[in-house]
Amino acid sequence: MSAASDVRPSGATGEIERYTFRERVMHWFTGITYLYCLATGLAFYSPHLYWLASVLGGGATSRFWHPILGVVFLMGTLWMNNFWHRDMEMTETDRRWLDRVEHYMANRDDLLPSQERFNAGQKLFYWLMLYGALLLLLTGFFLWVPEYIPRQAAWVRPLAVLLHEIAALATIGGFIIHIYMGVFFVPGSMTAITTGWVSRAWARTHHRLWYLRVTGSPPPQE
Amino acid sequence: MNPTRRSFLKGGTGAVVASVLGFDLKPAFAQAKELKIARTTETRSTCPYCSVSCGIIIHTIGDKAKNVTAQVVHVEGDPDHPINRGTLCPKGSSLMQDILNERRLLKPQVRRPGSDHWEDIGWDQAIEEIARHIKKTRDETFISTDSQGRTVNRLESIAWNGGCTDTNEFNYLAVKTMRSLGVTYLENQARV
Amino acid sequence: MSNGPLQIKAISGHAGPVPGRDASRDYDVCKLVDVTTCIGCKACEVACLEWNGYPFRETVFDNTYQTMPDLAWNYYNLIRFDEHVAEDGTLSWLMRKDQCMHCADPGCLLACPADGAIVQYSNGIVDFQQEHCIGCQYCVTGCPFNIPKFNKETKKVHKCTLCSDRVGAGLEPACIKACPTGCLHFGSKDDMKELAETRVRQLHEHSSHKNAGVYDPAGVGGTHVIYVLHDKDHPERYGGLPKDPQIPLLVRLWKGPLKWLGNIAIAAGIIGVATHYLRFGPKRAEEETKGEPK
Amino acid sequence: MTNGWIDIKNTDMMLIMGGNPAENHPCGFKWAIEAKRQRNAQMIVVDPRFTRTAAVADLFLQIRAGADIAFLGGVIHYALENQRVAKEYLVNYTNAAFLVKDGFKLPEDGLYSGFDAATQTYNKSTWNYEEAGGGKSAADAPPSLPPNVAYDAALEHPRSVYQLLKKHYSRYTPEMVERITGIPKDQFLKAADLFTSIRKDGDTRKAATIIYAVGWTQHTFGSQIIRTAAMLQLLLGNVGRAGGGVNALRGHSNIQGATDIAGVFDILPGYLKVPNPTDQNFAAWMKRITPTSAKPKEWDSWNYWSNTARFAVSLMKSMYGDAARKDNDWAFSYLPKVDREYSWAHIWDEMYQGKVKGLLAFGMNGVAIGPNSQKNIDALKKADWLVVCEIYPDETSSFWQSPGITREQMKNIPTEVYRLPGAGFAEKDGTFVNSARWLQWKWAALPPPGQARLDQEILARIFLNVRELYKKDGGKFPDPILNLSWSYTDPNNPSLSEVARELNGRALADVTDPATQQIIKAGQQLPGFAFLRDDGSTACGNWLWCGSWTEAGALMQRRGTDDPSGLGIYPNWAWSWPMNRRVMYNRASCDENGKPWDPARRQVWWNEAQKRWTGNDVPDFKADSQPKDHMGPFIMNPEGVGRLFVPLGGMADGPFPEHYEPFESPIANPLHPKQSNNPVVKKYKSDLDKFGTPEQGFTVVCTTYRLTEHYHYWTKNNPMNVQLVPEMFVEIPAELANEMGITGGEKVKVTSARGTYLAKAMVTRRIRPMTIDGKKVYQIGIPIHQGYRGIQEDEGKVPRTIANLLSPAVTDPNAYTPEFKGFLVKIEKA
Repeated sequence: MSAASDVRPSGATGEIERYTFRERVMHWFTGITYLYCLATGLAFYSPHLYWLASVLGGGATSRFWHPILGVVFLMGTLWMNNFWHRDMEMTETDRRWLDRVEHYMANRDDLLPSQERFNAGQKLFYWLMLYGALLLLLTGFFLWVPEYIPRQAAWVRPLAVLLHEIAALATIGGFIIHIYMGVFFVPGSMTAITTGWVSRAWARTHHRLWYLRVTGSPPPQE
Repeated sequence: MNPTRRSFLKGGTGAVVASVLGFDLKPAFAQAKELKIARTTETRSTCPYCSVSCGIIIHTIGDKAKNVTAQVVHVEGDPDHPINRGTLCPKGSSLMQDILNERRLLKPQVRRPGSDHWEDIGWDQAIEEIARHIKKTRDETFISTDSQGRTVNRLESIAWNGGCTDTNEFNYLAVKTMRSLGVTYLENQARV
Repeated sequence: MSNGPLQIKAISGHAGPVPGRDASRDYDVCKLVDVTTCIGCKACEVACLEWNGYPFRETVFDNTYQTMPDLAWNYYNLIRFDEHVAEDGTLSWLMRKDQCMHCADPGCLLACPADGAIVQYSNGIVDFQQEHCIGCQYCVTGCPFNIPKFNKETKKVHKCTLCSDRVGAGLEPACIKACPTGCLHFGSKDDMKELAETRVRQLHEHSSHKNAGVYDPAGVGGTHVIYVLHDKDHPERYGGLPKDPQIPLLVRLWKGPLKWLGNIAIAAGIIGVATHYLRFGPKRAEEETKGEPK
Repeated sequence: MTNGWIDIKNTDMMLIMGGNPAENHPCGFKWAIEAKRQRNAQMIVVDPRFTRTAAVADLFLQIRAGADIAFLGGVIHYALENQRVAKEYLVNYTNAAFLVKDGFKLPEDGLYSGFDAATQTYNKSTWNYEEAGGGKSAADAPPSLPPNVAYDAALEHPRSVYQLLKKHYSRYTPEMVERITGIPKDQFLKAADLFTSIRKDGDTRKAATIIYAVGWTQHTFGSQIIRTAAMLQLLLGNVGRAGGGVNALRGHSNIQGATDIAGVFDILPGYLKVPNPTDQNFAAWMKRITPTSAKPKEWDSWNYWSNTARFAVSLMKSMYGDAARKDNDWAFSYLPKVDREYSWAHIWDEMYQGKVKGLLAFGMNGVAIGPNSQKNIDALKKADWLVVCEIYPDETSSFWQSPGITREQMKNIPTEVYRLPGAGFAEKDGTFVNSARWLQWKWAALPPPGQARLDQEILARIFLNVRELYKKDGGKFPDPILNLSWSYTDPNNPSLSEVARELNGRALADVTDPATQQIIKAGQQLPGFAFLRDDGSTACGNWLWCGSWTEAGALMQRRGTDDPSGLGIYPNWAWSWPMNRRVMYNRASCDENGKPWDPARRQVWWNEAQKRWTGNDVPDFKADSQPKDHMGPFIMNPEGVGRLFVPLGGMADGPFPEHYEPFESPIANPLHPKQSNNPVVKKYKSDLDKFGTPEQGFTVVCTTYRLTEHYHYWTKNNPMNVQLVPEMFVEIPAELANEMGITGGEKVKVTSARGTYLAKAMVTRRIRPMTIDGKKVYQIGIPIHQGYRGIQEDEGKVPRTIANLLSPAVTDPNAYTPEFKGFLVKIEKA
């Protein structure tokens, strides 16, 4: 369990610290590097989005930084994994939650089991990004320095491109939901990941088990 | 040579890009490559290698204006030449590297007897020393008559080696000067 | 052959219309390489280098007359030397000028993501525009002939331009001009095909090469460099000329169906979440005033 | 070349042998390809290696280096046996019908009649025609050709040239050819049949060409190989015809010109024979070198050399101006008298003996060119002084720095070496003569770099300095030096256009052509050599080039691209000697009556209405000689006809070519093992002139050659050419490499009796093992372009060694060309 939760001692609202400074740095570090890779990657992906590369300093510049920031992004996710992997382990509760995810989507949270610090959706997103990043890096490596691929193994080149794109598309899917949830669907999330603090109500609503744990309250009876 | 091309590329394709973002990030799609020999000075010459004697065109910078030092920019076959019709072999095609070559000898040098190095020498001094060598050797060894007393007027101690790329006119000067010295060892690449 | 501006009919990585497409009456240009009269003299190699003015590279002896094992970013065309012994013991020494084929359906252009880095002129020349090249080398992946070569210093890819600068000014390509035996010929694609067919007929009738033929592979839509081969059934003998070159299937997949599926998926995702928001709105936390839970 | 580069396109059949034009003359070779493309011409290539020429041939035969006469003799035998000859041509245009003197003996034992073993020379008195009417010349008179030659037009007389020829080559059976050349009998017959097929069933329309280069010249019997080819072409009636001829591809841009202008010891400009000490005055010299016609009485011979005196006097006027007058015998005493050999290899031999003390080398790299380069290096160590004018640092000027010489040893090298920077080709104007005898002017494109100077300026200044010294201090026989004509506008830097005009010649007094009454005024340029006079009223540097720069201007600068006949004559492009004729002996392209053998390839013909020879080319013939006069088309021969049999002193080693083994050979001559080599070839006697035998372990036949990517010792300074072929190599048959355990790219050492050469091995299937006279023989090949100064050499990337360290200094007795092709070596891993 993360030690990084605290109850703010003062303040009428009694906010709870959801993300420590380090976690926030981790998040934004990976987030921004991902965004860069996403923007430049999309530029290479589609002629209709090539203007992104132009905005970011031109195609060649984008091509230069994209793999480097890709590696940085992966390092960020690995760093993150170091701290979060235990928080992210899927539990029996998660599975039940996932079985009823349509209630979550329909805002019938009352029909769902209570969640720990991260809910199953967040966990899935986490693992998607982690493995996605690994696959992106693996395939991306071949795209980075294809000049070293021997002629006999030329078939690796298009295969790598294909897998890279599939992996990227998968993370994009997760990413769209992530942004949607963070920015629109779950108010307070953005504050949480920027300031680190959430209201007790927010914590109780979205992560009841975590809330009870960090506030020292007994777990609820099911 | 082709003034319309660049303007076309700039105007035509740029506008398309502009339509994507509303501003023009790229001035042109195609690099406007100018023909590098469009305004060079052409000199007709002959390839110095084999005896096919391909006609070549040496392109030099500038238009022969007074303030230009000619330097080669390109060498290409002469399409008018009936034999090569503009073609060249790999040697002829690389003649520019022969003209513009950092290994060219650029100053007269002398290696003195017993020395282990070259010394620079001025042209005047070199010519004078060579002339003295020629005269000394000639005066010491000139043969006026042979063993049977017949006039032969020959010089057997100085040899001339003519090269394969010496012009006819130069060769005639060599024949004139060497034969007047009495040189019998007058030989040329033509032999070997 | 263009006298005047070369119109562009296809642009790599490009959204939107292409100005030159169907906008010109230009005919296709073509190089004919009659390998049956090639003497491997390498005049084309030198002429190309001289015209393009590229720096020299260091080469080493490799038990062959071939200048180097493969093309290089500053070496657009290379004679490939192969010794072939027929079943009856007759030796033939095959020499083939290897270079960009200027495919009608260029895999490089298809694969290239950089807007304007590869263009195809209306006369068929496929040209790399290095200032737009991003160095991703997808063109290498897309090319069935293994032609484009990467400059590690400048991170740009290069290949034969078919002397677009010369052709644009009304001249023939440098290699064509140099070729001493005339094994290289330049003209309209139609004329070159006819010339090639004539030569093939002559070989059938007056030489021992009864299986001579023209190499103009349909898999890439035909090429703007065509060969006359002694034996059309064995192009691979000539330094590995592919028998039936195709743009790699995976490249077609990624540039075609996958691209559209991906595009649709992304769009659908965005529309999906937006619709979701409109339907369900934000997920609000419990009222703060409800008091502490037990 | 009797014909020209473009003319090759007119041929139906090519025999390429002793040359590798695809590699060494690629741009000329296009016309051979053109003949294939446009005329379905067949190409036969015979070479020790499967070259890039062979790669485009219709038939390739691998021959042992130096076995060429056996091959060609075999083809002659085949042609005669199968009646594949041009009978009418043979009878009328060659000396086939001439009778040879009784007493002439064919070389069944390897020796012709008259051999003197002590001097290794022939007494050639029996090598002569029989005088008609049985006239006898005085026994002690010097042998000369009879003015009235006996002949048998039926070619049946046993002593007719034709019958002797037939007998001589009857020994060259396909079996014998196989034994000597290593070419399997069936392959030889295929080639012989193909080549002679142009005369199948009496066809006279087709034409075949023979193309060669130094692969023939550079043998101890080189001239005789070329003669064999010429004889074959005469038999087939191919000389003088479009698409025919015997075509020497000269190796360098201007060695044709250098020969024309007599840059060699034994001639003066225009192939005038040098005077020898027996010529005690001008008239005696003229008498000796001017031939008189020798022909059947009923025939006519122009014998153009009868004009020799006009050429010689005009030359003396050109050289010495007013100092050459009738009253001083045209300054005849100024000319050095030559009665022995002063050829290339002799220079180095006598320098090595300490006799040659000074050498002026202008653009000539004698050390690398060899042969036997070590001898040349050691010879230079004994010279007093050496002047090298070059554009790159070369092996000759840096001989004292050659590999193996220590600083200590340099102290003992007394030679003073001047290395002068000359001008490159692009910096000079002037003319070259190409292989097709075209004089072409080139223009200077840019000035020489740095302190480099034009070669003519360097030479002029040296000469004027010498002249000044003689003027001031006197000295031995200063007259020719002081009187040499040097009236150039800038004597220190003569304008080459002035020299070119001097070479063409001008009238010194008014000259009238007796036929046309055309008058050339004093001071005017002469329109042609018909105007040359032997009375001192004309001056001309080289009679052959007379007509190249006339009052009409510099014809060698012409750029007319019209070719109305379509035969590739281009009469208005530059200027071709003699008198702008593009195909020599072109009278022979017509039958006896003056009608072209092939109406589709009309060069010249007899115009009955005009009573003149006219045509697309300039007739190489007396324009008004009617066909019925039966004048021979070979106007430079006193016989007027082509020589199948060369009488008297024409050749040093025999009237018919005979196969002799190269000086170093893996076998004894199967024709006559006791006389294996050319009997008149002499060895040098120095300690460095060593020869190897198979018994000493030198079992591999080695030949040397150029690559298309390089040019002699020049392009190793050119980064582009170095990029194409960065390192030299030794081409080794795969079978030999297997035996020796050598793999491609491995360094090998090649050793001859004279020296060693290091390079990487190129293991190839393009040279195959051969069976020579029942013996397995390997051949290897070495490109010559390595030295010890060059881009790669200076960077230490290649061994600093020269191919000619291996080659022997033993020369052809007629042309004095060394045997660079076909000597013995051994090979081992280095």
